[in-house]
Amino acid sequence: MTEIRVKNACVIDPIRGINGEIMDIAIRDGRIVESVSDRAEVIDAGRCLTLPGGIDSHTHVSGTKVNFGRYMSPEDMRAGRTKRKGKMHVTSGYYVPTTFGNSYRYSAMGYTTLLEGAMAPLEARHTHEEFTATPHQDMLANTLFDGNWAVMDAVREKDVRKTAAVVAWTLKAARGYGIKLTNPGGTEAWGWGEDLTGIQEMVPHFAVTPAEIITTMMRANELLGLPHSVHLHCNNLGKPGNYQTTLDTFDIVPDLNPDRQTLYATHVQFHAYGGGTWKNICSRAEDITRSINSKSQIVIDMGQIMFGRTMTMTADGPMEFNLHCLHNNKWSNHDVELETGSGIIPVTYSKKSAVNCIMWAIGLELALLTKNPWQCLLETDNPNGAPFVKYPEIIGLLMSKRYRDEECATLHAETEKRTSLCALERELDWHDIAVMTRAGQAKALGIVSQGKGHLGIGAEADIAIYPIRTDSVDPAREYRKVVEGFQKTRYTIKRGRVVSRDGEIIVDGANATFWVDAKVPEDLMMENDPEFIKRFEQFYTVRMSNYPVQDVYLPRGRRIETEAFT
Amino acid sequence: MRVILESKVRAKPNLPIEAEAIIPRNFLKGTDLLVYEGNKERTLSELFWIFVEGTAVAPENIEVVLKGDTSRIKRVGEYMDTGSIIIEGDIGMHCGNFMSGGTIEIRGNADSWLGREMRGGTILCRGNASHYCATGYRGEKKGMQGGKVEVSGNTGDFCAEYLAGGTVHIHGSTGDFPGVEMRGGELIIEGDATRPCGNMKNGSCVILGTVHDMLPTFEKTGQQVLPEWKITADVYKGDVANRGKGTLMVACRSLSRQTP
Amino acid sequence: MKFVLNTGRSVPQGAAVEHKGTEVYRTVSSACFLNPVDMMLLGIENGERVRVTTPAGHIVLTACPAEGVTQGECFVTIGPYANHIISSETHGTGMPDFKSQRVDVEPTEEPLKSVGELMEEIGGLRYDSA
Amino acid sequence: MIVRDVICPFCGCLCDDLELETEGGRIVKVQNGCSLAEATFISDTRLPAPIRRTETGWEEISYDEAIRETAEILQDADRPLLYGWSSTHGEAQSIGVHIAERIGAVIDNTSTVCHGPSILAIQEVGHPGCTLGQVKNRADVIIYWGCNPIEAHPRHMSRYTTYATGFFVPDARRERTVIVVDTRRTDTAGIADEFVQVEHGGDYAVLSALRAIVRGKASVIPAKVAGVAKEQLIRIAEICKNAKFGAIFFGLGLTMSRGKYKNVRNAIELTDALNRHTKFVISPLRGHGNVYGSNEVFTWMTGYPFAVDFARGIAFYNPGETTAVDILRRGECDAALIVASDPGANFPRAAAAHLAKIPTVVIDPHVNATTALSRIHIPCTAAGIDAAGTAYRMDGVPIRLKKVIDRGYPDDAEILKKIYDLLNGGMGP
Repeated sequence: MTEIRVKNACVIDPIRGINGEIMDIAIRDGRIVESVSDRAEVIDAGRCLTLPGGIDSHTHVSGTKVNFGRYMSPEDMRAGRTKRKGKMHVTSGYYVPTTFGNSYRYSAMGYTTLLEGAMAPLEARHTHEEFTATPHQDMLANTLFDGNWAVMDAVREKDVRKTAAVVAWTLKAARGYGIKLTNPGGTEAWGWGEDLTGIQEMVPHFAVTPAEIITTMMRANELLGLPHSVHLHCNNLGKPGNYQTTLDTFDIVPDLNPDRQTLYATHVQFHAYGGGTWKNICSRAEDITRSINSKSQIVIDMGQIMFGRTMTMTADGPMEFNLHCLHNNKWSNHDVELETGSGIIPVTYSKKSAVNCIMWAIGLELALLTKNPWQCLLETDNPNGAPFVKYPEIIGLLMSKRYRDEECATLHAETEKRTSLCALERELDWHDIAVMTRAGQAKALGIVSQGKGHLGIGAEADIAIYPIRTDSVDPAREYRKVVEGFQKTRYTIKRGRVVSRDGEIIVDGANATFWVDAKVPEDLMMENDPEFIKRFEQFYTVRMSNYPVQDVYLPRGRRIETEAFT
Repeated sequence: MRVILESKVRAKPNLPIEAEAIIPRNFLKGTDLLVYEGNKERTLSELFWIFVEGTAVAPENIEVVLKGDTSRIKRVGEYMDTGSIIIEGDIGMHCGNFMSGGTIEIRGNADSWLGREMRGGTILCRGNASHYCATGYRGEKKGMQGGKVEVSGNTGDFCAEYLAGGTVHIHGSTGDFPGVEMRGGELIIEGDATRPCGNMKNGSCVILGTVHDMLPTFEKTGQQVLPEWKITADVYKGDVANRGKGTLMVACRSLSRQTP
Repeated sequence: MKFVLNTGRSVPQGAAVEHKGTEVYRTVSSACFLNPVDMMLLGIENGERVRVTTPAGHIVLTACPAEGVTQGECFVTIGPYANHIISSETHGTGMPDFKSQRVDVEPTEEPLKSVGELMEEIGGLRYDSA
Repeated sequence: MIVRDVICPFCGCLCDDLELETEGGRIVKVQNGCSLAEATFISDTRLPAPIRRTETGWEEISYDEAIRETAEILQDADRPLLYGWSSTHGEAQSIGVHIAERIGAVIDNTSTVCHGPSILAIQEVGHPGCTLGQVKNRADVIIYWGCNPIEAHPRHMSRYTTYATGFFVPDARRERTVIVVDTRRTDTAGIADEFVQVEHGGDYAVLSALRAIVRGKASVIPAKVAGVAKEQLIRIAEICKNAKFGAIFFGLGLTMSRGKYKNVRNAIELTDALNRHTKFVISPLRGHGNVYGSNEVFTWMTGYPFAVDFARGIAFYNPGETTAVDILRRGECDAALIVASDPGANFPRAAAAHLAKIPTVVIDPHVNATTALSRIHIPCTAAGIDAAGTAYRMDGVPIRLKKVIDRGYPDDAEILKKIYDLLNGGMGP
């Protein structure tokens, strides 16, 4: 029976409508409770900013693709080395850290829950093994369906129930959490080295369009009652003039769920480009945010880029190959049979490049032009836009016009002409930041009911206490203090245990993995569908019985059951 | 000021020593430096007899002399920016890596990765240098970027891989693939070479001796007299397989075709 | 006669690889495949023994004709017999010259050694399980 | 009892459609497996108990004694080497990395004498590849370069490439063009539509020539390159450029011959150039059942796939310096733990000989050549036979090996965990 009392905490808890009240927080056995005995260990937060544990709703930290990023870049591995010290294992890597590196650095920043951005079901076992080696954060896995043959067949037959049945079987087999579509249909075209140029174009052989895949999957998602919505990486990522594809995609999103969004569009910065060539590329953040501000059923995340070296890794194989032809750096590709693709290349975002400066500005414009902070979350598609350790700098930029102006002065001259960032006066406040780094994510991912993203009674005791006195720091002027304050928590508490103190990890973690078990009626269980079984055994290279992830891979699995077809 | 380090006889002579602390600048503050023997931390005095002659206020006036069996001492001269090091015997791997200034003179042989990722300064090796002389680290796009490496004897394989700047001058012969992935700088080989400048992107390479197994993807563009080397050389552009714009000049002589 | 030694896998070698004490393994991994013309030049018949020498040492193998092996090359399956004479030089890559070792092949009458004997030659002590 | 869908742990194919028949705790029949699978499952003779070397011979000792002595050997070594790891499951490999980190050891796996050079090449230019199912379902051009799957991966062609019925390739063999490139006319060369015989050590030149031809610079190429006629090279380049989906598989013919990783890099850059014309992928034929698994585990824990040196407290990687053969050849290591591999048979003489000079401990189900060089040999389970665990196929797909029978041996992960606990303070300061 472990008890902690955090006293004197300046709490911001958007989900419970608390905005900067000094209060005490009582913790017993990993949960937040009414009160604790006087035997409880006391932590004096000293009126510092206290938030629910950080939640990252789109990061690449585990799995085949991420490990490939480490495997092929020893030069990055040596750039982030730390020694074994006390409970902390050795870590390596700067923009693609090892699993312990990710876990310790996220913990030092106060993050306690992560959603792995892309997991191919065939290789889910690898992702779960790395989840166990990322001990200080609870993990969820977005499961890739963008090139799934069984899904595309069901979509062609316009059979939402069958689509939902395939999704339910695959999610259970892969112990996944939500539906991820990356360049839907495009990854299957990449199986032949091609790509799709719009959401109305036919996927070779499967005769379905990305629009049909997206709409049918949204309906299947709601039919299954999944906690999270469809998580979409739009077609045409990174191409000048692709904002039109993004707008077309937003226009076909119905409002099917009262509690949360129907579509989570990820790293929208990469999808908000105007112009037609790299020469005249410009920002279309205004058009994109105009669409979002009128559609409460859509939540996006920024996909902010920051200057410096990083690694782009995404299931969008064709996009990575196009980028490779531009940069001519190393290029890796790993298409997964019957399911999806993936590509990895290292990049450097430079202030000397007009394109990179415009990309940098677009990310910030999206956050500043989206009226409701719950609809635009702070993410960098780690590590594609930038490693997650740069989140504090982004917070500083969003809270301080002065910081933005100082940065804009060092950028390429074209930035001012082709983006409207410099004209935006808005400065986000502490409450907005709390929404965009934990509360918004919890609501979007549907894990509030699991006790995440807030500090109410019964919530999981995931708490981050930052060395920031909101009553004496003016973020607009003293942005340096904001950036430093968010880099290292004084305390990070995970499920009622102090995990990190002033950036040093002091316990061996024991994280949980959340996965979804969607119940479907008897007649729609794919394991009983002879056609599905026949195709599986014939065209996969593993037997169907060896495909599902065994429970041994989730030592602390948290099954979320949903009742479909109610 | 001169610091003489004479290596002591060790119980396990084959254990590698990592001595990146041995650079002239560090001796300004005295001689209680730390080195590693295998996975154990040692003080300098545990592994060397230390003699200091004279004093210095500026690092460029410090000369470090290594005596005794120093063939297993690695990373000597790492990040060296000034002063000089003289190694009387053989030296271990990574001697002078990340060097940006000063001079290192090796009277014996040097092990692999001599002058890795050098930026400036001079390394003179009187004996032979082993593999990866004057190269980069795995996965990096650039190897040596500046400075000068001169080897009186021969080198092993992959000499000057990923050379990006500076000069590498091998008086003897090299092994397989000298100048492979070269993208700048100048490589001079007075002896023989096998399959030089594979996948070359740019930079220039001059070979006075015999080239074995010339790669098929170099385009002969003519001949040129090289007065400084008193030879006329066949001039090749390549590596065509890599859209390379490098220059490879080989002294006119029959190209030997036999496989080594 | 000068040759280049090439090593590689074979199904019999793979099948016996976990039983190195057996006669089957010894036969499989001590076979030296030569081009029939080379065998004629060496004056040896199928099954006769050859002594293969390199700066690293020498080993006795059984010569067998193989059409696929080109002249000037000899092929031995990977294992303790081939590795008894391969140099440990790795050219800074960690990988020894398993497929480019220069050897000298001469006919011989010396007997074949067992794997245990080879290990004892380099300081080991054979363990003959029951 | 019949056990279905069993995974064979022998080679990188990890065929998972085997049917085993067991009787009285022993496997008596194997179906669907190749002859290597049969040998692995059926003739599985084990060392009965831990043994320790004495002045004159060998003596049997208890597991606890063997484990404690192993921990003592590793505890005070100045440069211990932990080598092997490729035939056991991921769980044991992870504990191995923790041990190496704890005692400042060098840890390396068998890729160092297998596809280590392929990893070096991937670290220079990346790896445009895919899972084997993509090749099975789409490839109409298959190239086997410097490898002999008929001997080393007997079911590779029937399960994944040449003879496999693919969704877009229903007539399998008739719709696929098979090209084999090797210095030796192997059995695999026998079934090829086009056999390219390359002079010894000439792979790099041939690959460069092909790249130049694909780039439209055929004029630069001489009439013959490393024994291969220019016409054949042009023909091969045309076949590849006109393919709908091409797949190159390469083996030790590229990684072990002259130039080592530069050959593999050149092959990857050829694949890259071909991707500007059509879809092309390239993959190594990994040898051991779970060698790719050891690369994956080492990478997510330390950042590097093999040859990791913890002597300085951080993870340092430099093949040629921290690789097992080099460390043994230089006599650097003063203790060695060999797990699930046989360096006594697979390392060059000078490297293997050093194992006999230092305290060496072997943890392996079978008596092997290294046993003779060791001080202690601790028998354990064999992954995929009497121990379950994760293994990674040659294309990165993770599969869980099954525990089919129980022979009363401890799992090597258990043994390693006990050693780790002793090293972690169970033995005093």
